[in-house]
Amino acid sequence: MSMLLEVTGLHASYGDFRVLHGLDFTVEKGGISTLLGANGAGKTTTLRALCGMIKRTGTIRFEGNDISSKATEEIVRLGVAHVPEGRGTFTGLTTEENLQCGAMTRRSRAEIARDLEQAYHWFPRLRERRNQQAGTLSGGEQQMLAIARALMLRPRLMLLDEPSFGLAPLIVQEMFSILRKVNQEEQVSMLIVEQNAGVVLELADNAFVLETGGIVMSGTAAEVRDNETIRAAYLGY
Amino acid sequence: MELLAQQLITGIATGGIYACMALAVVMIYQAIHHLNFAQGEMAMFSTFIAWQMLAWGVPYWLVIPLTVALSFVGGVAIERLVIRPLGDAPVLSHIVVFIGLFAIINSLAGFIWDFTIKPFPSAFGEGSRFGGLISNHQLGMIAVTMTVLLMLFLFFRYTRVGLAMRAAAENPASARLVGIRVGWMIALGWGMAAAIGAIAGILIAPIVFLEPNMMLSILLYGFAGAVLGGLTSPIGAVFGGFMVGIIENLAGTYIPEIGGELKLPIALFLIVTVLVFKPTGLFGRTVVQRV
Amino acid sequence: MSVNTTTTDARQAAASTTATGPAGAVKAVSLPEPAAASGNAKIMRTAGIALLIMGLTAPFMAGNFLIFQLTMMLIYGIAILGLNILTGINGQFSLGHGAFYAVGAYTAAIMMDQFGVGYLWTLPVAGIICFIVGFLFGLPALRLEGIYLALATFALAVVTPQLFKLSPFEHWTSGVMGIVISKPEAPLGLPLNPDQWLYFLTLAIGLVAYVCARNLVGSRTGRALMAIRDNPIAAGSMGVNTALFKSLAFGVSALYTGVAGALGAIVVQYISPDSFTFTLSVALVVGLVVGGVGWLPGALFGGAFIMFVPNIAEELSKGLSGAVYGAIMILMMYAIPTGLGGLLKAALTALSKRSKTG
Amino acid sequence: MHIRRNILKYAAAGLVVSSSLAFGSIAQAQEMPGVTDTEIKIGNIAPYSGPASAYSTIAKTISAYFDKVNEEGGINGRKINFVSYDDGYSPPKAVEQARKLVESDEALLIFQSLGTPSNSAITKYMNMKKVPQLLVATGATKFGDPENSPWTMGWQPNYQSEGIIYGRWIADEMPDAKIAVMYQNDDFGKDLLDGLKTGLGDKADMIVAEASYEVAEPVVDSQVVKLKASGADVFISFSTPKFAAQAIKKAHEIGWDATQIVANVSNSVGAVLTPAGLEASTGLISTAYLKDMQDPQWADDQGAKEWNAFMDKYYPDGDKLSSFTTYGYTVAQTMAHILEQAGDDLTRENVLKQAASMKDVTLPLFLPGMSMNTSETDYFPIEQMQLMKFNGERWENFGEIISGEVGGN
Amino acid sequence: MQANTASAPPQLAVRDVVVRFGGIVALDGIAFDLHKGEILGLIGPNGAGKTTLFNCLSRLYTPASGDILYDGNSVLSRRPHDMPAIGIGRSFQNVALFQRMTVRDNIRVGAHAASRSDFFSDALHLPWVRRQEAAVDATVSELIDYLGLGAVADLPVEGLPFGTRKRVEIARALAIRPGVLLLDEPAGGLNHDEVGELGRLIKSIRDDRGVTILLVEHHMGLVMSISDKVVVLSFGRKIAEGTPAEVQQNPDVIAAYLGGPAE
Repeated sequence: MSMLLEVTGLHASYGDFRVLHGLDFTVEKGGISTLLGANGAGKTTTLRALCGMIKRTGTIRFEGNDISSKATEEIVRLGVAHVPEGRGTFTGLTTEENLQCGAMTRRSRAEIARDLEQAYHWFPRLRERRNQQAGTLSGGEQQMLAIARALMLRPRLMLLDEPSFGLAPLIVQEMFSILRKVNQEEQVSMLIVEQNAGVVLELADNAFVLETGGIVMSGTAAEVRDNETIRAAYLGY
Repeated sequence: MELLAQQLITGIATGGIYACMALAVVMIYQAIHHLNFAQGEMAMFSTFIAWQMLAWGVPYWLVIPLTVALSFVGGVAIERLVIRPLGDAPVLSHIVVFIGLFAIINSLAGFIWDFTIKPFPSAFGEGSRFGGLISNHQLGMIAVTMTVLLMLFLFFRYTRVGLAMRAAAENPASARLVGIRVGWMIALGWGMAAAIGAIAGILIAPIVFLEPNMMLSILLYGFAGAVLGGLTSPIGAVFGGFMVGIIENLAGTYIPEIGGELKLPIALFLIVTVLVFKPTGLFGRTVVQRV
Repeated sequence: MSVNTTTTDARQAAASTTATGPAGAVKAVSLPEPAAASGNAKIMRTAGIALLIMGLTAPFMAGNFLIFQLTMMLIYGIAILGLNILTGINGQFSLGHGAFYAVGAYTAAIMMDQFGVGYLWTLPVAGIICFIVGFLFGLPALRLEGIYLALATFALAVVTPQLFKLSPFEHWTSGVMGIVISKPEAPLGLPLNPDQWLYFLTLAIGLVAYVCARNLVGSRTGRALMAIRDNPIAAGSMGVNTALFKSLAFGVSALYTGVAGALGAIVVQYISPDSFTFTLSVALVVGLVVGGVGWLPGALFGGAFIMFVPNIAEELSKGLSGAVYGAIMILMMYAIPTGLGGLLKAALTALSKRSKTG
Repeated sequence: MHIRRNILKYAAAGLVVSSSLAFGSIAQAQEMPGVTDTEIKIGNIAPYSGPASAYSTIAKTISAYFDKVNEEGGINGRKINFVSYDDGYSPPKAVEQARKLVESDEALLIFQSLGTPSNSAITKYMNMKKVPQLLVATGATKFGDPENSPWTMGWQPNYQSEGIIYGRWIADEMPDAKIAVMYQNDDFGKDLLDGLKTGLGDKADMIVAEASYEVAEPVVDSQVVKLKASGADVFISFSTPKFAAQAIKKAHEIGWDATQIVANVSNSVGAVLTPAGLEASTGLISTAYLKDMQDPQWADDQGAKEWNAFMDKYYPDGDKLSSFTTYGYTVAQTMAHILEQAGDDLTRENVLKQAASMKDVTLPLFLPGMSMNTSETDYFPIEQMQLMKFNGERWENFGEIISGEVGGN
Repeated sequence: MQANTASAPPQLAVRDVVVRFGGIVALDGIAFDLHKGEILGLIGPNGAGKTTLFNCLSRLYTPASGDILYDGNSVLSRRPHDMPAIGIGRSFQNVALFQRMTVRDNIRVGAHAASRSDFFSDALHLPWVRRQEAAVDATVSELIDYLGLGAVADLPVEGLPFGTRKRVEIARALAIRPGVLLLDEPAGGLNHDEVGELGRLIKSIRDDRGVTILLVEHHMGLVMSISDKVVVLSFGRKIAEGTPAEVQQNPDVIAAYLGGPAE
């Protein structure tokens, strides 16, 4: 399989505080990878570094283009959608305006209108709330909105930061099944950071385990799931 | 009551000035969520540029678009050269920079063009209506303000760039994540604010006369109008501007003894009172957030 | 470590009330080692003592004009200290502190002019009156936040000079003509000229004001104020009566500024509505930011900035003094966006890091 | 020249003292402070920044005039070092600058400090220090009070006497008039209004309406409309140029055909009447003591020619439309005259004495027939004015040269 | 356990609470009891009204009808900042710490309600203030040790890892010396290991410090392992109440919340 994203020697720091020490990993085209690890291991930082939200060094190739020195908005324009922690909703805009923002980089109005319908198809709750201020949505609805907004970009790679945070189990199941469908039907690759290792390993093809800024294990999801030592030491279940 | 009618009309005419400025204030607020204290000075400087071109003999109808365009470029330039280097410095540091800009522009204008008041020709000619209570120019000014308001409304509501600007102002980080070039949106906001400021200046100068300090108090009234109407609402800002003009004139006329001396305080007091009951202004939208 | 050098960022404050994501705003912060903190405190203390010695000896070496300027610098410093309690510690903006300064000044002047009260007695009275005025203003201000509060206070700054002109009060205020005050002599036969005496008086009051402010910030009250600044809803849930504390912060802040105003009236020997236009309020904000929002000693440097830098600007160019002053302000913000306080904190952190490795 | 040195001073002061010994208390035993064999140091305080910065034109003109004096050899062989500081129209700053001029620069005197508030703030200090505060730039009556402030002297006709002149004229010429007054809510407007009432004497009830405005207001339309509604047929505006122009224009627009009076400070053809509209200005009444350089009747006047030559050579950036330039030019000539009179005895006492003993001094831009007179009990150099009427093109003087008679109190 | 809860009067009683936002009914007659020493898990889908109920308990919202009793007394007349004094402490869903204050100072603020002072005494640092500060510091130090925050005690909260900040928030809530502690999704953002640790901590808070706990949580592993009783909300109504085992079997709960058994 060809690689959509190739990362070599990724370093990143907050001020003087170094968080990532040379990560190497890849995401396959059409695949779902997950980044696991304890709190503070640097998972969120990795995602932020990938899309240029913090200073980083190293090589990041997306579809062959070096994006390691590009600004966030330019990386996004290449087809990388990041669903950040805390969802990053435009709380003062309506649900529909939020979705429109997601399609900001695209031209064709007809396609956008079609994708809007598609988004409402995936997440019917959002249609009910289309003219409501996004800030008034519940946590689960906001998470759906964030994912739907990311899909409006027609991304080839989605970075998802703890999509299950604060969501009820039923919703988590629902959302993960939508993610799987999206992955299969729309050929969107995904890199998911998740605390809920049990659930995400069901979904993912590959997994990387991060510890204090470095990758300690990588392999297929099944390998990671079945590796007792890793389970005990890093995933704790 | 004839006097009442007269003062109402005068209030509307004066309010038109404030509305015009309030609109510019709201524009910049939409773009950067700051109040730019140098806004009035920028408008004043633009007007001087227009005046200078007129003095050089450039035809009036060329001067106006030229000035607006130059101001737009100037606004973008200020953002790029002065504001951008600040990065994500705290709000108060931004305010200090605005104060600094205010001082620079005011001082420069006085240095270049002196402080003597200068007449500025109106696009709408001399003459007046309603027994002189509103000049043709003031009517024209109100019409232009309304037109600009409508255009802004349509721009923010129905264009993608307008939506992008709103998104960028509200949550820059998220805006980047949907591919909006936030830096340019902010620069665009400055440019538009400067251009609208230039229009405001050109409309206001024929009434109050052109001089470096002409915007000092108008900006305050513009703020007052914008706040009264709601900083998030261009319509509210225009309405607020008119209200401030009317309230001020009626208070000055009908409150005995101290009314005349306290025109401004009374107007400001009313505004603060409104804010206490409706903290986001009359038309402002409360952004509902969950705790 | 009570040296708090953080700055007020309304947007961030707003964000933190509504909570960010799981990792919050993962913001770049360098973490100072706890061990270094005590070393820094030592440096700070040494610097403070050196500054105090200079302050005590200055009037015997400087001419009266410079003493006068230094006195004014201290007075502005006290006013900025008051503003810092409100803005830096409690997180409420005020672009209108010139109004409280004016109330303090008028209180002192009217008491001396109309009632022949001794100047020393006017200071506490000015403080109390300003506390009440500030507290009362703080009540409606509770409903306002960020930019709306800034504008409301700005309106206060614009309106106050007009109120002092008002004809019904003219008997007391002398309207636009202002009040001339006599300069007090040094008491108890101290061998000081009036300028020196007023300098030492101001220095003493400034020191007391500073120590009180420091105590306040390091106490239960101060923590409550900072908690409100950082997260009002959480502060309320911890039992902090946010409304009361915010109003009180306004009152105390106004008290400081009012005492400064009273001192200013006595030192300048003249007040009029034109003495207290909104430019004074703006200057106080500039001083606050340059000194460092939330860093109490910054008030002194802020006072020095607004006292001396306009003069430097004037020396550089008379016609364009405003432009030069504005440019200096902007350059300052580039160089030290978080004020001198922020700079100092960064420097000390770097220093302690080096001493650790070296 | 003093500039660079002072930068260092402030840098030092900012870092708090220590180095202050270097420029601290230099011995004050000098007999003639501010004076050397080659130089006379004159201090000035003007608002180069802030809301009143329009007035800084005066100080700039004065400075240019002293350049001319120096180029022509100075005064009795001494060049004038004109040290002018900015107070931003703020009284506390004025005090600071006055102290700097007196204590640090050791100027001989302070000349043309501008504005009632700033001058009020420093008067007590100047008199305590016995430093002349000469020819202050304000018409407030309190600056001609030799009994209480012997070191402080005004120059221009004070506002109160100007008001009296209008009052008397109205009382005599139009005894049945109903008067409406718009005035600036500060010492200037109020002094004029007081004078008007004094001038009207027992006919003060002719004033049927008053309306004040603040300098901070953008427009005065509301006031004009309100005053018109009073039914008055005389409209007086005691206002500064911008507001006077607005009032003239507005009154014209609303068709108020009252007899209009504007204060002296706002009767410049170039800076007030032209912006307001010459047609609207026709029939205006005002007073003058200086020639208006935009007034065609002075086109061939010798004084005007000299002034034009001066402006072209020494103050080319200056705005010839502004009456502040003629004002500054003439007041600087007055100062030069006083210094010339003092000869080589340039003690503060003698300079003050010379200032207080001017006899029939006339200057080129004075209206014909006017002169300055002072004495130990008369600290108002210019007390004469002439009424005039605008004919749509230029001012026409009419009537006698009138003396206002406001004494020390 | 059922018998135990029935015998004593409840420490916290929620009685038919109704909350409306505009036309929307956010809470529709919610009622349940919380007895001393209990750990009660409150679960339900997002938007079910858990946080709304929480905000009623901490008096940020006022119910349209119904009552909330603490030790038999209504708390509805109290203001939010009175709640700590009554004995109710809380944590926040997304962590609401005082970002620019140190860990120690954050926890000290928790002791606000339990201490007294005024501007005047604080400004002068009067002796009684000093004595009180010493007492507060002792409490705070004990909590810092209890939660293992010693290494970061004097750092600003801003920039600390999320898990640490969660602990700080619990420490701050404990400084209130609450009778009842309301925890709003304490496990959110924690990994499996950390959740286990949290569970032990919560139990220890109940067992060693005698604090009654109301726990809103999505992490079923946590809720089911430590709760004595579970209340399930959905669309503003209580759809189930019982032991964890009972609730897990409840078909309504499975349909509305839990979904099918995890794959």
